[in-house]
Amino acid sequence: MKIMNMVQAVNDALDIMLAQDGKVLVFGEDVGVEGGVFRVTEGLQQKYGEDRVFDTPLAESGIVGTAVGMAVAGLRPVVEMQFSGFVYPAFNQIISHVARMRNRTRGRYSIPMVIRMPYGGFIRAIEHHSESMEALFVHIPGLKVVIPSTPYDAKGLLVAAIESDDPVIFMEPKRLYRAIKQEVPDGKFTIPLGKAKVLATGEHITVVSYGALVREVQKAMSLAKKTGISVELIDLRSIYPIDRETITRSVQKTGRFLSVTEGPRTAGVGAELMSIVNEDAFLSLEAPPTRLAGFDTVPPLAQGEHHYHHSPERIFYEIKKLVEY
Amino acid sequence: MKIMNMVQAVNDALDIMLAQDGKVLVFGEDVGVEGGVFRVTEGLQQKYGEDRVFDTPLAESGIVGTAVGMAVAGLRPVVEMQFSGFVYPAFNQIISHVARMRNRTRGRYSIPMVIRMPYGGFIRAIEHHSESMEALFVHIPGLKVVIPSTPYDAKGLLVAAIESDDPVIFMEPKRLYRAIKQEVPDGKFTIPLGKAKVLATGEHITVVSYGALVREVQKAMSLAKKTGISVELIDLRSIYPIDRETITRSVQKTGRFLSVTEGPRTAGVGAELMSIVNEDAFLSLEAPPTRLAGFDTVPPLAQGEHHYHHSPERIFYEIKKLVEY
Amino acid sequence: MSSSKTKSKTALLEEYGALSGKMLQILDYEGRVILAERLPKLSPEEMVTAYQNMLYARTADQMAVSYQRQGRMYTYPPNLGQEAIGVAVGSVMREDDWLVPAYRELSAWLAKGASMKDIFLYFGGHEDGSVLAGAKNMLPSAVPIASQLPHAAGIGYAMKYQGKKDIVFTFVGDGGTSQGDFHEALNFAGVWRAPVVFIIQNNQYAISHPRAHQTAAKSLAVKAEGYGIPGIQVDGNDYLAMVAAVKAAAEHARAGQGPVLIEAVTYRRGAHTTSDDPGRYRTEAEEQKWAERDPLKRLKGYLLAQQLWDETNEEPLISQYKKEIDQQFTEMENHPYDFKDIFIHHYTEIPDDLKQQMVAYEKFLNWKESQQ
Amino acid sequence: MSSSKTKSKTALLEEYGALSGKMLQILDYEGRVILAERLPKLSPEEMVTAYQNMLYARTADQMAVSYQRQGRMYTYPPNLGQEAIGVAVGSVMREDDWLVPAYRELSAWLAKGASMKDIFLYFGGHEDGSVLAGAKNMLPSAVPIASQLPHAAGIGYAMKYQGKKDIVFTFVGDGGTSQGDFHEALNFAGVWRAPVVFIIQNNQYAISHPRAHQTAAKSLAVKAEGYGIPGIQVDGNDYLAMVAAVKAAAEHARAGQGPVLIEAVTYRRGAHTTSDDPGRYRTEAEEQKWAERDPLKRLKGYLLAQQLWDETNEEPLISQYKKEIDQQFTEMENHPYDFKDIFIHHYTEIPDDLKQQMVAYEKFLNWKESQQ
Ligand SMILES: Cc1ncc(C[n+]2csc(CCOP(=O)(O)OP(=O)(O)O)c2C)c(N)n1
Ligand SMILES: Cc1ncc(C[n+]2csc(CCOP(=O)(O)OP(=O)(O)O)c2C)c(N)n1
Ligand SMILES: [Mg+2]
Ligand SMILES: [Mg+2]
Repeated sequence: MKIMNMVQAVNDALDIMLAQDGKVLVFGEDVGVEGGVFRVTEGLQQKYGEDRVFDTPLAESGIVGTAVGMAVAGLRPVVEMQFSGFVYPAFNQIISHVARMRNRTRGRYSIPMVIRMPYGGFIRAIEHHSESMEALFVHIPGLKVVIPSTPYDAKGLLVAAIESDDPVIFMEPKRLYRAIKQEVPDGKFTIPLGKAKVLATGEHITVVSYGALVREVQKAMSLAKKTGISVELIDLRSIYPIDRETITRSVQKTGRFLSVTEGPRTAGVGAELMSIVNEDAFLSLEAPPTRLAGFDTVPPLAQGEHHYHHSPERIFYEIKKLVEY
Repeated sequence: MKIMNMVQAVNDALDIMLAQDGKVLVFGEDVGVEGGVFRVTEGLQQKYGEDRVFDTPLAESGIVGTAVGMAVAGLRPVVEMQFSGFVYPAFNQIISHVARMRNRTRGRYSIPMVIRMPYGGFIRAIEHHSESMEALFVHIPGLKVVIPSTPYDAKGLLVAAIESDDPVIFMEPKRLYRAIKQEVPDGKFTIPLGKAKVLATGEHITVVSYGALVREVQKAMSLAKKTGISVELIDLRSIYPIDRETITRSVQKTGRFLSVTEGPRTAGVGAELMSIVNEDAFLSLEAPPTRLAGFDTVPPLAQGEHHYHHSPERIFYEIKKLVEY
Repeated sequence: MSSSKTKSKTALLEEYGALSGKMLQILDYEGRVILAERLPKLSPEEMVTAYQNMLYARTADQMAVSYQRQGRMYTYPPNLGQEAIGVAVGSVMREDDWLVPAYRELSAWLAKGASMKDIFLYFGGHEDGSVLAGAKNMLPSAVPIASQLPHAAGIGYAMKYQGKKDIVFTFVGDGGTSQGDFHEALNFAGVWRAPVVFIIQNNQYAISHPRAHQTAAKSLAVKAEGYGIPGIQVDGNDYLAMVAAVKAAAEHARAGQGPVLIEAVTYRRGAHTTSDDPGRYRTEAEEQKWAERDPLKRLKGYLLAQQLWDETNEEPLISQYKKEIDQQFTEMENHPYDFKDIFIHHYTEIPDDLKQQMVAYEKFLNWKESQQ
Repeated sequence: MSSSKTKSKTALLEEYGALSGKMLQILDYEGRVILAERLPKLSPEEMVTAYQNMLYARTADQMAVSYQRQGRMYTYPPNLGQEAIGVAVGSVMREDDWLVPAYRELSAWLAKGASMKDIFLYFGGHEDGSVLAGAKNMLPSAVPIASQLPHAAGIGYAMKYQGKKDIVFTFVGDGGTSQGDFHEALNFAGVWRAPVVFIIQNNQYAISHPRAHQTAAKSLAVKAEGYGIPGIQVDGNDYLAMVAAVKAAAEHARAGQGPVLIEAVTYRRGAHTTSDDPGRYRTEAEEQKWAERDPLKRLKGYLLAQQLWDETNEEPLISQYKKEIDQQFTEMENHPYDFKDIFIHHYTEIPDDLKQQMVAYEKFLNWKESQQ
């Protein structure tokens, strides 16, 4: 076991999969010599060569589109979008091909591709570097969407994503890249896609979150504990498919539900989670299922981002309101 | 007053706005000589000249991106995406510029642009011609999203969209293009953006829908009536901003809620509507707010589309289940 | 002709390079040889087969249009007048080579092993039409314009990476050259020296939009300069010129020298699709002009002059084709459809939530049946 | 030099056309004139002003980097070594012309009327930095690579449509030439003959990715061929060559002859941004080579030889600039921030739902305060 941050954990997962399977390729912008702008792919080009780990011309549609071709030809591309805010030029390839190839060819061609991208805010970045738009991908049939909240999860989930024959959008909370260190097992292990994890059992309210906000919810839980509120915390891990069962079971027990997510509120993941709770646990509800989501705004630049990002206090405030409902 | 179908009504709105305001331009693929593949822009190039109504090279990002420039320079571009399934190459321009320019320049540059596109299925079309992905736009801060359900609404809403200083995604249910005829007033009139319309008052359940499905809900209401169920039907008209007040008031009265929408279910507009109902009318609910949405699949080709599209029977079935809950 | 008199294929790409301002033409509009030194080495059988393939494609194409008119099939994009291009590619393409089509290359699909049944299934509204089980290394139609080109570049990379000698043939229209994906695909392929032959079918129109307004570039072939790869403009209605160019390009690609861009100058003699009315945007005189340059007419002219073809063969052959094709159409009409197919192919394993949607829908179907 | 000896500007675009294989250079690395016939007609004052503008830009740039290092400002993309390009554009650009920047044209922004305070605001995390109230007809930075180019084409169309004589200057990096939006923008502009001068700052790198791997094209200027527009490669570290090229391009555009593509060959002497470490991907020897080609050094060499500049002016001037710039930085640091600004600028009128979000957030802030 090594102590790793999320950058190292992702690197380790890529390393293991590159070593294990000659079909795995890693490419994107600055992932080679540079080792990625966040150093996530550091050392991999030296180790696996320029035909397996390489930089492309600066064009996201080209990156994803050529990866579709490689996948069809039997390879397993793991591509990087330098920031999730720059995935949009590739949107047509993702929605029209990555997500559809398997269905339209009735399984003849699957697309075992992973599209990795750092996402989310609170790193005092420039425009387009702080977005959390996972809901766009969650809404597209044919994709899986995965977001880890710890180095351990990042490694296990990424290995599973690379092994998946379905395309996976793998979003890495860049705010956590170097913020948490943790023991991560050596060698290969996987965490199943589509399963949530109950991080804390509790009685009064179910909180569902993922990515960088999990930590903030945990801090809010300390505040809640002081007022006698016991929170059940679920880390979604996979945003599609969503593990309805784990959520439902919990809400049936607690009767209260709060989702804590970063992206814009309207038609966001929080809305989906509220809907699931309604569908599967309506009769258990003692308060309206509630979402704490990002504002329906562009994330503000550095000076304003502390307003946009949910502080432990804000999360606690919502928990309290719900428990007191 | 003339009897018009939706194609004619949209054409009339464009005609009026082109006549009234020299800043209005209409362009896209095949909108000139051809008059649009659905003939929506028929005759406009002859009437207003090739510098105001024109065809571009085949490139959606180019169309939307150049329209951003024109808008910044004081014009009011009304661009057409030939089908909503082909808007994705323009996604980066839409999310990164169209939706943001006003906020990032704190109002210095607004983007008074309309992006029209036929959307939705049940016309036995080829791949990529049947999608209903409005939720993607609804989730993007900075856009308005409008969908008419009648020729009258199409005209009034489109005029309002063109007059709006905010960018509007204007999605036209192509299944209705020639399916309904209606009296439409001559000359200019507007229907306010952001307001829903109560199409029928009822007691037992609130149904919210928009676009081509409104008609199907109306058919379902006849079935419901036979069994003594009285439905309150709301046509959303604007999918963003959503008229929460009208929805809430209705659900507070009926205690039951069903949304009927065409696009994929997960994180779709139905989820947003359910969330709104939870937030604003939780204590009035006598049954779980419910969504009848499209499957989380690519819309099937012609042979299967009757399974994907909600029939009046399917809508009635959901209404009945809810009323009997 | 003696082979010593024919010039080398690679030299062809130079002599007719994108900046030369020349269009490669071997047959005139009547099928007379006007450039003997560039005549591809083809056996009489190969010539005849090529003509028959063009004839088959044309027959199938016309039948597809008429099935659509009868309401037995949905929208279809005719290939009429562009048959030489696909057949030429088909004659050079090997079994293990890849074909990455747009949607207007009937003749090339057939060469790759797609059946008319597959094609009818697709345009008849069956997803099964994209399986193309008989066509090795072929992708289904790509409807979003130019989006297939990056796939071709990626497959090209994969061939190189896997140490294979197979190459990729991919198609795009004149309109498609304006899309960002065209640019990105050619640029990636250029940087990677990927073995891809990009074929632009410049049929003069993107629906109603004429080539002249699509780009201010002098030719579409010249766009190759921007990617540092060879480009060549060819008379796409001249089967022999097309074969010469495709052979040269394939040789270049297979030899590891990277991609080639071919602009095949042709004309869409039919409508854009069966929903389109070309009368709105082009003249009969123009259509007539291009009818005179028809690729079948020209190759037949050549074959007749070489006494390789007997006109009286043609009718019976067409009848035979029609029977075969109609048979395949009937198979399509009897093809089963299972609503569960809507749900089960998106993922290797159906997600619970989606399964619940399927189950709920089936429940509704049962309820509906119970109501009758 | 007498004006009769200088050749016509439009002819320049031909002589140094994209296919000529030539790069326009007027000064050598020491600032000696090597192409007198192409010397732009500039008064001594203009020359001196240009040098001072370059000096100002460089001073400001270096201060920005150092504020960032002190933790007083966020990530910043240095302009070091590329100052001649923006200053040359600035000298040709008129007040009503449009500037559509990428994010690395400090010197051009200043010329358009942006203040260092604006720029510090932007890189200091204030949206207010994109208002640029003093800069007429200038768009804010565009971060998504190449996405600004279609805007420039659209503004160009608008100028033509409105019957204005104003033209558009727009910037992109070498990396940006690979994006689909580059292709689409140049193609639209070409078809429309829109008055746009597209300037590629080929600074040899897209972050770590060298120009040679960005495209297999011989030059970036050659890409103009694909759009049927003039392209020209210029030594971007040679202020006089840049002025000559930009003048010729502007004249071409203003005369209604359509867009021009200029490849300005330069070098990013600093890091990509303050978060970047160029040591990972390039050698000191290479950096040294380019330091010797520095644009300030070269123009100064010329000015000194012409006795237009007195070296002893420089220190006091820089001190004065520093004071001014620091003053603007302090203004930035004192700039207010109101959280309501997050909500109220997205739409002309704030939607109810969004207003509720603002209200709810304010309620929370009040509650939080009440807890203390
Ligand atoms: C991205 C995208 N935009 C628009 C369309 C609609 N459309 C279908 S075919 C076509 C014209 C294509 O012209 P061209 O590339 O010349 O090919 P051709 O049809 O002439 O073979 C258009 C605009 C589409 N399919 N995809
Ligand atoms: C669409 C998009 N993809 C990726 C990025 C991340 N990124 C920022 S700058 C840059 C390199 C740009 O290189 P170049 O165009 O040469 O401009 P330079 O920075 O050298 O001035 C990259 C990849 C981005 N901003 N936008
Ligand atoms: Mg065409
Ligand atoms: Mg660069």
